[in-house]
Amino acid sequence: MDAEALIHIGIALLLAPLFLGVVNRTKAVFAGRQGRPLLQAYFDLAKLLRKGAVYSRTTTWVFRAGPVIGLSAVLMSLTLLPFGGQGALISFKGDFVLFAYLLGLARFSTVMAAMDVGSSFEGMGASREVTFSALAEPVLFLCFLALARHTGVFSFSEMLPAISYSTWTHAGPALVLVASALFLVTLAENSRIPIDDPNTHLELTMIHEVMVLDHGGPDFAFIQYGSALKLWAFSALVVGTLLPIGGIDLPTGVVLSTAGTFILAVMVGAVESTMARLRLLRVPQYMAGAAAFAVFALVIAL
Amino acid sequence: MVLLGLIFIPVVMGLLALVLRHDASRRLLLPVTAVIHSALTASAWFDAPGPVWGGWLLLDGLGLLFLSITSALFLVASFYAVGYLGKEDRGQRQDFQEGVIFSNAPEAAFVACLLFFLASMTLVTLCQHFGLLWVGVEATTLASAPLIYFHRHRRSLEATWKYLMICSVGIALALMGYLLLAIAVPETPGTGVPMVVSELMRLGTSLHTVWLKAAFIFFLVGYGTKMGLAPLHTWLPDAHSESPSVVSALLSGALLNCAFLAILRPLQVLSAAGEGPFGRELLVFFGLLSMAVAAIFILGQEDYKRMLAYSSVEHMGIISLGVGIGGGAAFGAMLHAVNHSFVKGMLFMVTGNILAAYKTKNTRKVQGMLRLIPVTGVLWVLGFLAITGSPPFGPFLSEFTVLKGMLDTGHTTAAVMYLLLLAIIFIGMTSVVLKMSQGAPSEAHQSMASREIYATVIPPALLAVAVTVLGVYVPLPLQALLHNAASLLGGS
Amino acid sequence: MYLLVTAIVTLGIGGMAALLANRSPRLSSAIGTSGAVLGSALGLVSAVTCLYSGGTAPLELSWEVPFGSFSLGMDALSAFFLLPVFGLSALAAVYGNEYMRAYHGRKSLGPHWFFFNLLIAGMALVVTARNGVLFLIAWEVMSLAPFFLVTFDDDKESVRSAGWTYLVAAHLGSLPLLVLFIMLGQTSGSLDFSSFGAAAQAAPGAAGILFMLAVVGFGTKAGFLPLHVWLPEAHPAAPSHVSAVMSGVVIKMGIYGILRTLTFIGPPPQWWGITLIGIGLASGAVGILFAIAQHDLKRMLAYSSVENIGIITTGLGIGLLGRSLDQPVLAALGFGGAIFHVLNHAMFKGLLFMGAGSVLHSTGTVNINRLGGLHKKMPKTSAYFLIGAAAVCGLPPFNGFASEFLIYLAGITGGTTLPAGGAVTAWCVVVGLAAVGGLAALCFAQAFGAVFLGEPRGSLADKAHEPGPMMLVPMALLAGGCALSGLLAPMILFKMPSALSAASGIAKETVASGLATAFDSLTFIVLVSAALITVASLLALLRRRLLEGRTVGEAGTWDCGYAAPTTRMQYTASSFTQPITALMSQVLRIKTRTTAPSGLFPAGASFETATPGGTREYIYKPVFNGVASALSRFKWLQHGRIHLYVMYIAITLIALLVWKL
Amino acid sequence: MGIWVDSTIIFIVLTNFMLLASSRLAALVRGVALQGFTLGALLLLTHSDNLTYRVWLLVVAAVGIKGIAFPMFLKRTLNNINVHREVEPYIGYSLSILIGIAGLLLSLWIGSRLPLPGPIVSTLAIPVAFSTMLTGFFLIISRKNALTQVIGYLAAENGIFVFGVTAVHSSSIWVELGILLDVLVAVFVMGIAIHHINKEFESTDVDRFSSLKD
Repeated sequence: MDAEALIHIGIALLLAPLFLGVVNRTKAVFAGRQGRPLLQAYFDLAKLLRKGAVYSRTTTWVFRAGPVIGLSAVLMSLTLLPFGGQGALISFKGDFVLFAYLLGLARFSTVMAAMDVGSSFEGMGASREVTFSALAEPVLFLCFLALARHTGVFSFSEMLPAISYSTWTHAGPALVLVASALFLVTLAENSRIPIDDPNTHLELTMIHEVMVLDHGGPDFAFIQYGSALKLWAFSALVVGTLLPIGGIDLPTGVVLSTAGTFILAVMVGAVESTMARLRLLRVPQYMAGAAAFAVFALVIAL
Repeated sequence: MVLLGLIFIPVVMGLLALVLRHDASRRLLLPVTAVIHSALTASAWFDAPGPVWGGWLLLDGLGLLFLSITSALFLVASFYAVGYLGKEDRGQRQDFQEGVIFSNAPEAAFVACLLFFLASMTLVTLCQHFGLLWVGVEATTLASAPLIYFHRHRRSLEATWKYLMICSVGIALALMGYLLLAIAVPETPGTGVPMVVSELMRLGTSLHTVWLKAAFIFFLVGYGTKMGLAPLHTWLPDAHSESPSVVSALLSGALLNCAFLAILRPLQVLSAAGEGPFGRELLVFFGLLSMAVAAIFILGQEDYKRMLAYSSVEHMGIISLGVGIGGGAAFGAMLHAVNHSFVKGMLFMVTGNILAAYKTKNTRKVQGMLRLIPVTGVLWVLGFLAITGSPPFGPFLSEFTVLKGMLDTGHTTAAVMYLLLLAIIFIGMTSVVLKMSQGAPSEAHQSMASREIYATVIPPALLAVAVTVLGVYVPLPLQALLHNAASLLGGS
Repeated sequence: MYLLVTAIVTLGIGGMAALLANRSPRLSSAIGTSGAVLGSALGLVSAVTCLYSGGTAPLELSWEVPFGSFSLGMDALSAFFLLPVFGLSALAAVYGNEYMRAYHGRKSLGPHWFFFNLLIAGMALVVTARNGVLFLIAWEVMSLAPFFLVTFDDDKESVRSAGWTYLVAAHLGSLPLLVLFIMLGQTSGSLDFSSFGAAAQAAPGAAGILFMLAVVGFGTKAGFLPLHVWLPEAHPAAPSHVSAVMSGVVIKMGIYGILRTLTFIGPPPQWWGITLIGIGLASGAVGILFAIAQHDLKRMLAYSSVENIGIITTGLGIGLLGRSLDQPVLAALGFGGAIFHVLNHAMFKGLLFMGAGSVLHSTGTVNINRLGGLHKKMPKTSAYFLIGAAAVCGLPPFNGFASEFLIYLAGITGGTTLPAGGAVTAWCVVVGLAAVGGLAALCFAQAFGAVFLGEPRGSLADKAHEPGPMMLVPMALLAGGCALSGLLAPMILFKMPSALSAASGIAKETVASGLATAFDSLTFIVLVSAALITVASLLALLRRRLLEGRTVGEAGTWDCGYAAPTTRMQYTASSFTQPITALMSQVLRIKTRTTAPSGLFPAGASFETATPGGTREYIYKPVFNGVASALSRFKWLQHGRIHLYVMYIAITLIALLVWKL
Repeated sequence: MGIWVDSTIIFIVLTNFMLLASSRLAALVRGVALQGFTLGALLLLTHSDNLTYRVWLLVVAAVGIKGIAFPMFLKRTLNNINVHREVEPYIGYSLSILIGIAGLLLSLWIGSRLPLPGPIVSTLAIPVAFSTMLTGFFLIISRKNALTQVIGYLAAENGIFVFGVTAVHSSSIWVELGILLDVLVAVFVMGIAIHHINKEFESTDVDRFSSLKD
């Protein structure tokens, strides 16, 4: 583990909410609105952290533990994530399995918290959340496999930095496929359009938002911050796959990657403003499409 | 002398039974005779008794094995019978199946016939002379027919008539076989060759093959009828289901073995003449056929005594299959003869108790034995597990050995069919037995059930213990005897 | 070794004594329990010493049974399997002592404890037997004992039929094993394991046949698809501590059997590994899908056992693949993951079944849709169950993750380094595990959520209460075990090479070097887990500090302005799983029964679903009925007409004469 | 000499057809009696070269049991159970005769397959023996009355006896006697059974025996 890795974690902790801001601003631009301030997410967090809390009589410690465990799991997942062509804080063979399962733990705890309030709305949200992520999980692993197969190593910190011009020259198409598959997974896992709509407040159509209806105050702050970090982590993955900056020096790498990440944020915004939300029944097909990309990328590697 | 004693003591006792007037003392004759008989048999284990009547009677390995089985089973059965006769109410009473009024045959005749039955079976196990053997087997039929007709109602009469007619016909064929065998003996100047196993085996290949084969076919069909090989088994389920349980136990456990012994004798000669494979092939064929037919009728059987009868057909099939395969399988078959006799004897005695408690032979009407008559229930389940060849009971070892013999000699198809049929029969029996033993008994039965008495529970329990022991420990002397018997059949 | 024999004898004596003390349920329970615990303790000691000293002297006694010899042996593999056998059984015995109190006076408990101890002894013998006949007898004892345990409550028709299914499956499953051992002994003539080596070379196809025999025979016990039919029937029917033992260790005996057979039949061709992987993934996927669709908590757990057996088998499969492609790393990881998962599954599945048992014990039902809100009534049980659920979903930091990680690593290694054929298989392993993992999370989220969280869905939960210490302590220990063996995974892995080399036939050093990478990874994982716990506690502290002195209110659950919410409006488990079950309806074939509301003032409406399981419905029933009807066509043979009977004789005679002369 | 043997043997065949053809039980009984006497004659003829006491003993026993004892016993039973004809057998009388002929042919074939070693009394001996046996079985198979079945059994027995007399030389007198005795007892027991059957079923029609089946 090397000290540079801490820089990336710092960047993530700082800029993750800004990512949301950029997304929203992009959507506003598309919609011809002025839109809320870029730093809105920060304001929200600050406000929430200052609030008290109201708990449902139904709930137990499970409800209270949910956000805490969720956030800490996401934080841990950050320590495994390479950035800017540098290794991650912690790296070992097969670390991306742990990465996926940490996010799984985060999801599990949130879902448990949702089930704890005994409301049909949140139950519904939880149900959809786990179902769709269960569908997304295999695709995610397919992407990881493809990366591993192409780079011949199997830990994040060796895989992503190993992607250089030469990699692109011989496996360019595959990388594009993997990146797009990862992008689709990113949208799905982070409850973005076309899977979920973070803005609407029609509970019946929502997934993530409805799941956390009953949280308030610091708990809700934790959840929001956690999901922001998660989104950041995923986009960092996509960017890491696309940017051939293996072995480049630290500052340039970091700058390039950060820039890339925000470009991705713009793309997300663009998608959200141009596409409509899929009907829930269509989601499996969406995942199948993503899987197809990843499998194709894998097969190329043979 | 021992041999004559073995035969004639039961006869004398039987005659005595006919003259005795007092019931209790007459019943007492059974255990007394049984004890003497088994004591003599036991003595034969330690010093082999010499031949009698110029070698017509001689106790070789096979004989000793089957004699021991018969004697042991009769010993247990005799005690059971005392309890059974004690429980039987005499005089007119209603038959639960057809509702007709019926009464028992005179007890004197019953006891006497039991003893004659023992004598005749003993004769079969002892004889080396084919003619005498035939006489012995026919005698068993005649002695046992009245036993089946103990309960004097139509069904038992029907069963008796079928038994009598079918077995007589079969045994007539066996007589034909005897004559054919006599022809197979080459003409020798001076006195003819005595029709004794050892003598004929000495002649070996000089016997006329065609006649020998013909003779064997007649023996097989003739004694096979008695032994219950399909499709000659037809009398068996009727006789077993209608006769008193103690008689069924003896028929299944002892008589069938004796009949098989009567087939094994000619097989010995056949093997000595170098025609062994001919006979073995037939035995394998009939063995599998019997198992198959048994499977047909065990599946969805509604009368538990008939189910056991068919299971006897199955196991006779297994035994002849084993002998037919030869080698280690022959050893397995001999062991299986022992195991089957004990288990089946026990099971039939148990059915007697079930019948007494539930007053029906219909499996659908029996439920919750483990609650109503616990000891009997446990014995029933245990016996079922044993008879279907589950460890740790004797039959598992023997069936396993037979299977091993088959696979080792490359009879793969036979082995597959064997396993398949065993599986089917297991499924068939489980569904029946579990339904009977588990659950809660109906109020009607709870009210009318009498509590179990020792005399009818201890004997089967003893057999159960024996079977369990045989499942985890086959004493060396027994193994030696089995090997000896198997070697007489050209096995190992 | 003599220690083990003593243990087995102790178990036997305990069982017998319990049977004799049948008159007094209290006494017989006490005797039975103490016998089981004592015996298991002795056995554990012997196993552990064997693991540390690396093998003990085998025991060779002559035994007067054809082809039999009373030879016992304990290598690392046996010892490793003995750990869960004795460990879980002892805890289950303690648990059962209190669990069975409900039956005091109503039913005699002597037989129950007799068979319980018999079961443990049988398993111990199976694992240590070194002779075919001894193994088979032990195997069958181990298969028969559960039947009597399962049918303990035989007043219920469902229990009886479950018992029947179990017995038939167990017996049919043992038939291939007879053939297997006979064939193994054919070349050498002896049925001692020591002489089995030559069997595989006997004929070209021999090894393959032996392998398939083992897969079918042992697979029936382990619950491979589609041989698993008995499992979801028997487990719910049995008393919960029995289900715990059956699901935790008995089915693992099938895995042991396959491992042991593999040591006899020489180097594996590639298709063995692929076959096992196929079976494993199929069992995993189908198992978890059916688990999701169940409403009966114990049935659900049973299906989840099928799933976990699938994971274990997948591990074995990729291990075998590694051996056949001689990739020691792959082999080590695959076998390592499988065997480690055997241990872990024993812990968390035992725990979960005990948890379900406590629910059943206090509420009288395990129907997920009728429960809810039990967390407040029985917080400890709920906490333990939650830990078990997290573990079975393979979530860090619990042990489930550690063992699944090894298999993942094997898959990834293979998928990255192997040439085409092997690689694709390895990919399937990884993706399959991922899918199964995701579904498992869904399954246990709904189970725990619906049973323990939210509000009670009816009056059943009113009388719910925390069970007594004898039921709680075993659960607590198991929960601790789940966490501990998750955090101590590297150490456990460190002790495993000897067991693995015994299983895989690869030199111990090679295995150790193969596991080295996994060792590092696990160490890091432990590190992260520790960090996770610390961060979590820090965040918790932060949260408390933030909320200090602020208004923390209590209110009803936010219901989007609906006027009169009732607890029956909660999302039920069935509705929770509806999206996935609807998606997989082709596989599940769910039966639904609906009475739609009708009229202006609808009286009652109801909607029921049941997922009986396809194999039983669509494979076994037709086959059995087919055989039955085919055979019953011949029933006319016994028509009762004597003259025709005589004709049979004549025909047989003439036929034979014509045929043979 | 041989001509006498042959003619006796042929006479036996005729008695077979008589058994097959006749519906009246009395006639059947007479037929068996006739066969019994014929067997005695056959015995004498075959051993005419050396008529030892042994042969005479056998002749007396055979004729006494098969020719006299059985018919009388059967007649008595016949009178107890006042049935006099075989009502509607399964197979009609004319067809029975045809089948009897077929049986004879089959027996001839079997006889041809079994070349008799050593001196042959008559080439017909074995076929006739077989056909007599088959006739007996056929009676059991095709007739309904218990008594007819017993008679069938006797006929089969006679066939075997013919075989023994004509084909077998080396055989022990004791065995022969034992066999005769056994058959005697057998028939006796069957008679008792018939008696009971008549009592229970008010008929000796075994067609009613079909309550025991699956």
